[in-house]
Amino acid sequence: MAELTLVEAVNDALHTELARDDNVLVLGEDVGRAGGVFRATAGLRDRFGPDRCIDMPLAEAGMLGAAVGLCMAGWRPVVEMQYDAFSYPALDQLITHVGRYHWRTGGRMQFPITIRMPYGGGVRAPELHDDSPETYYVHASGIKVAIPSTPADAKGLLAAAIRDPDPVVIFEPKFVYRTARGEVPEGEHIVPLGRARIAREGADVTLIAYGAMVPVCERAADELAGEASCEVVDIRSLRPLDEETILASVAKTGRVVIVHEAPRTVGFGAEIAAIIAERAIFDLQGPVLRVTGFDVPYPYWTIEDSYVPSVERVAAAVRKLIA
Amino acid sequence: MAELTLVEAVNDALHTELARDDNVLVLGEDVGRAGGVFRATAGLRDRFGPDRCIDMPLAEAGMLGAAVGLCMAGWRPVVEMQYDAFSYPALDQLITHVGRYHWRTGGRMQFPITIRMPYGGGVRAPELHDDSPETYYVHASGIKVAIPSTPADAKGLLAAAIRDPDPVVIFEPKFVYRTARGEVPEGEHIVPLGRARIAREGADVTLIAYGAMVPVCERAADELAGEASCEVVDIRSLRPLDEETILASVAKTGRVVIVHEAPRTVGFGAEIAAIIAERAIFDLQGPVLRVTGFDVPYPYWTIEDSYVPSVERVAAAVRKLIA
Amino acid sequence: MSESELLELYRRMVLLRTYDERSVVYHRQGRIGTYAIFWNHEAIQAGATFALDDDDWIFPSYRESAIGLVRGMPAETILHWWRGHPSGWWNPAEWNVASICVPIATHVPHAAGLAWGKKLRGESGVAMAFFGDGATSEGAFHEGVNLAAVMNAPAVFVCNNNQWAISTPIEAQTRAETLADKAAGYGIPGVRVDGLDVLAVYEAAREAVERARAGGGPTLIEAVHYRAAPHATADDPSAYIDLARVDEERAHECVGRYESFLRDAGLLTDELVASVRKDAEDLMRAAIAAVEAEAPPDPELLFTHAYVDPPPNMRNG
Amino acid sequence: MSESELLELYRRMVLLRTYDERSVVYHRQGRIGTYAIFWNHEAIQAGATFALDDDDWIFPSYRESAIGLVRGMPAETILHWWRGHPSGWWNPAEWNVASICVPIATHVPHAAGLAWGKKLRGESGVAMAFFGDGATSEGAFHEGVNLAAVMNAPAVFVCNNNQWAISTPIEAQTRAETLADKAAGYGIPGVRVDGLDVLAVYEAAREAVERARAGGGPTLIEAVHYRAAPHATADDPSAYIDLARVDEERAHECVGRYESFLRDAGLLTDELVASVRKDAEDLMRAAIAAVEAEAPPDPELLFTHAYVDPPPNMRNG
Ligand SMILES: Cc1ncc(C[n+]2csc(CCOP(=O)(O)OP(=O)(O)O)c2C)c(N)n1
Ligand SMILES: Cc1ncc(C[n+]2csc(CCOP(=O)(O)OP(=O)(O)O)c2C)c(N)n1
Ligand SMILES: [Mg+2]
Ligand SMILES: [Mg+2]
Repeated sequence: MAELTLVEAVNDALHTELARDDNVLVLGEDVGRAGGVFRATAGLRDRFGPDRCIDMPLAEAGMLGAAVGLCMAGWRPVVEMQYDAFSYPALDQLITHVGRYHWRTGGRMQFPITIRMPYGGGVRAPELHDDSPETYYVHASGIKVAIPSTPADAKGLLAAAIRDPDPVVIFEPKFVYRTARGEVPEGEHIVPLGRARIAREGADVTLIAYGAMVPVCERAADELAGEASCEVVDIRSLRPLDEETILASVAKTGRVVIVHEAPRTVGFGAEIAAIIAERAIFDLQGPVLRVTGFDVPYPYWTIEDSYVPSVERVAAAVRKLIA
Repeated sequence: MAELTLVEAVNDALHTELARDDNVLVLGEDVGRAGGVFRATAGLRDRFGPDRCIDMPLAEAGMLGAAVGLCMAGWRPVVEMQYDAFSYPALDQLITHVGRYHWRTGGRMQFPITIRMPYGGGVRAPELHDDSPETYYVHASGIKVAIPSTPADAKGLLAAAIRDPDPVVIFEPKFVYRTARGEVPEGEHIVPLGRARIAREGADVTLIAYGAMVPVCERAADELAGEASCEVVDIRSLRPLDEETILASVAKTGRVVIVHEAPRTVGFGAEIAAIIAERAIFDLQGPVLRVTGFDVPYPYWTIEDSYVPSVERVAAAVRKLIA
Repeated sequence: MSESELLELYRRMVLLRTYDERSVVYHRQGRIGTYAIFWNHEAIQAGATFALDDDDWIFPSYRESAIGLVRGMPAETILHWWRGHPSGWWNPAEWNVASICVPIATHVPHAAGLAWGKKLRGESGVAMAFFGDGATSEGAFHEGVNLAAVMNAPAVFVCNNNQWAISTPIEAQTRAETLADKAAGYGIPGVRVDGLDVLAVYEAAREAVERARAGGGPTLIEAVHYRAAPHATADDPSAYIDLARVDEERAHECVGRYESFLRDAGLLTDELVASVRKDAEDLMRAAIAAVEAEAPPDPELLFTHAYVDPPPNMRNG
Repeated sequence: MSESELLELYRRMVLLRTYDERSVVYHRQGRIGTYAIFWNHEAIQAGATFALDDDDWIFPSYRESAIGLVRGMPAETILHWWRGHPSGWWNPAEWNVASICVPIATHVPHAAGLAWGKKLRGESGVAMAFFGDGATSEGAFHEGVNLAAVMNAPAVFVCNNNQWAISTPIEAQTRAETLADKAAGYGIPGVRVDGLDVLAVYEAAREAVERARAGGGPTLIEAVHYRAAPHATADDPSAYIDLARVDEERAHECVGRYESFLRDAGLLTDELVASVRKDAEDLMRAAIAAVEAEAPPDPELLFTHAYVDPPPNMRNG
């Protein structure tokens, strides 16, 4: 075990998986010579050569489209999108091809593409460096999506994604890239897709979150210690989704607050709420609340702290439920 | 009043609005010389000239980006995307610019762009002519979205969109383009965004739908006539959303089935279910059910009828609720 | 080219022509859905692919739906595709023919990636992508060709310039004098050929493939002709096209032209023409019979191939 | 150019240089966020825009964040932008300067649309868009320039070829010999100029603007130089760039070069240099004071300008 930051754990996973499987290659803007703008790909080019860690021309759609062709040639490409909002030019390739090509071949060809990108706000950046685009990705059929909140999960989920036979998108919460620190198993380490994590046990209220909102929920749970015992569920994997862990927690507490940074309308919180409304309605002792980004453009950073769900907003929602 | 098909009503709205406001222009692929592949823009080029109804180069992102610039020059562009899935290349412009530019100017400049496109399945077409992409659009902040199910609404919502100061996306259900017929007011006709329509009154179960799923729900209501009295709510406008009409119906019936063609995960049904789970939980007498497309690629058309929600599937959901 | 090669090329053109003509009839009989007619595009498709080896890859658009025929793909597979039947979905690696690309130009980066990926592996294999004049306006075309050029990938980009994108004429698509001019912007050779002259297309493709194999990178080939049929069965061109011009174009169509050339060269007799046509017709007749005999698909196929390792709630709906 | 014009151009270069240098310091003081340094890009920005009238439009990328200064936009507005303060958001129509475009190349179609839209209205007005060498790989660049060309729109596309896209060198971006070569693919003139020679840039832009005004359509200008500063304050180029080469480039930077020219021409004295610099520094000092005096924004601004006519549930969160 080594103590690593979240972005170091990502780097560790890439080193481990490239060493393990000669078919894995990394491509993206500035991933090679510079080692990535967040240094997530540091050392890969030196270690594995410029043909395994490739600086691509500035063209996100072209890059993801090329990854489709690389799969046809037997590669397992790991594509970095430099920032959340700069992945949007590639949505067309994602929706029309990446998610459908396996199906289109009658299941005869696999497209084990991993797309990873830093996402989310709070880092005092210019506009379009702060988006939480998971809805666009998880709505696309044929795609899997995972979002770690801890360094160990960042390594394990990325490794699982790289080995997965289907296309997987990993969103890495850049707000905690360097502040989330923790023990990370050395060498090969896999966290299977599709299993939620109980980040904290509790009895009265279930807080459901992923990415940088997990520590926010944990802090809210701390703050509420005298008032309510909060269980924090870290979803980790949005597709496949571990509905059973969510439902078991709701069955226990009867009260739910779902937290994410993305805008509320058809954010992933809507899906979780809908699943609860379908499968756990008689367990509920109160409304299913969502604490989310607002349905407005992500703001300039002097007021971003009023946009991103805060400990206060989460705690207020819990207090509403237990009042 | 004239009896028109849905696509004729779209054409009528365009003729009326171009005649009314010299600043409105129509652009798209094959909208001019050919009058649109569904003839939605028929007659516009002859009547208003090739500078008001423009055949664009084959570039959806460029087209929508150009529309942003056209707004800066004082135009109100109406952009046709030829088919649902062919709008995806333009998602980047939509998310990064169309929905944010007004905000970016501190509210000083308006971007009254209308995007319209045929959407949805059931028409026996090759792949990628059948998608229901509303989630991608309604999740994008700064954007409004409306979906008519009747000819009169197709005209009125499109006219409202064209006159709206914000960017609005209109999805036109191509499955009923020529089969939905109805009285359409002649001349200027507006259906304001943000008001749902009670397509049919009922007491026992609320069916919530939009687009081509509204007639499916109506037929399901017919079929269930002896078993349950179904209220059918036609959402019409996804943003702004008429939450009050939904909640009033749920308060009355206590039972809800939400129906859409799009894949289930973070489909718009999730948002409606989440709103109900938050605001109407104590009105509910059963789970909130969704009847939707599956989380798989839209299939080849020989089996598409098993994908698109059918009268049978809707009826089965209702029967589950009233059992 | 040897005599037998010249005749094999002819055989392929006739096969494609026969497929196309029979498909239009089959569509009129209501047995397949909308169909993208490629009548008079046969010289481009047969000529360009004739320069390939079997381990080279073909990336077709809907306009080249039947191009697998030149590799021996069963015609019923392609008929099934247009019929919306799952038997129309094939394994690209079986034929080295990618799936038919319906959205415009988005397969160009796939071809770039495949070619580059083969090169990275040290494997031989050229990727040849087909697309239309309209496709050159799309960002995907630009990004794909640029990427292939930068990676020095063994790719050949064949633009079928039929001068129309549905109803949009080439003048509304580009201001460039030729589409081959676009090659300069990627630092690769651009060649313009007569798209109705199968030997000219073949020659341009042969050079491009040779260059690609020799490590010289991609080539852009513009094959010029004029769309002499509707865009697709659903299209009525009378609203936008000069039908007299179309008739003129049809008069010097490419299969007949090559036929005359072969006859003049003494390579083709009436008997041979008849037998080649008959073979093609027999093949199509058998294919249609096979299609008609195929059982309707099981709706379970909605789910079967969505994922290799499907998420449990995929079936919820 | 008249003497006063030559001096005005100098004044603008110094203003831009001063803005840039003061911003880097201001960033180091922790008063603004990440900042995209444009040191030694002043000749391109001042030179190209000098060819414009006030009713022509400028479409900047982040690299031209301060280009509004040439139109008299207050420096504090731009400082506010980099500070993430809403006072940094301006009305494009007030200055005919579009908002700073953060994503690469996506403003190219905006410029095309504005230029075309002006033309459709019969109004005068040229659109000039700035972007980098990396931007030419994006589909948005391609689609925007093609569209402007087809519409014969009065647009000028200025590519700041500083030979790097963050850490990616131009050879990894394109195989074309020059970026100006891309113009042929759009059927428009392409011009390559020394991006450190402000008069050469101006001359190329003047010709392009004249052509655009005369109905001759768009031009692509490639202004070549070499990035002599980090990509942005957050960037450490030592990992990927040859710092000796950078030092060399810094030695013949563009403001000093123009200064020498003006001195040689007898147009510039030490006093004038000092006064121009002082004016620029005063302006920056005042701007920084204004920024420091500005109240922090009201969080209510989250909602204020999201929509003209906001949906009722926008505030739910
Ligand atoms: C991205 C995308 N946009 C629009 C369409 C609809 N569409 C189908 S074919 C076509 C015209 C294509 O013209 P061209 O590239 O010249 O090829 P051709 O059909 O002439 O062979 C269009 C606009 C599409 N399939 N994909
Ligand atoms: C669509 C998109 N992808 C990636 C980025 C991240 N990014 C910011 S600047 C930059 C390099 C741009 O290089 P170039 O176009 O040469 O302009 P320069 O910065 O050199 O002026 C990149 C990749 C972005 N802003 N937008
Ligand atoms: Mg064409
Ligand atoms: Mg650059």
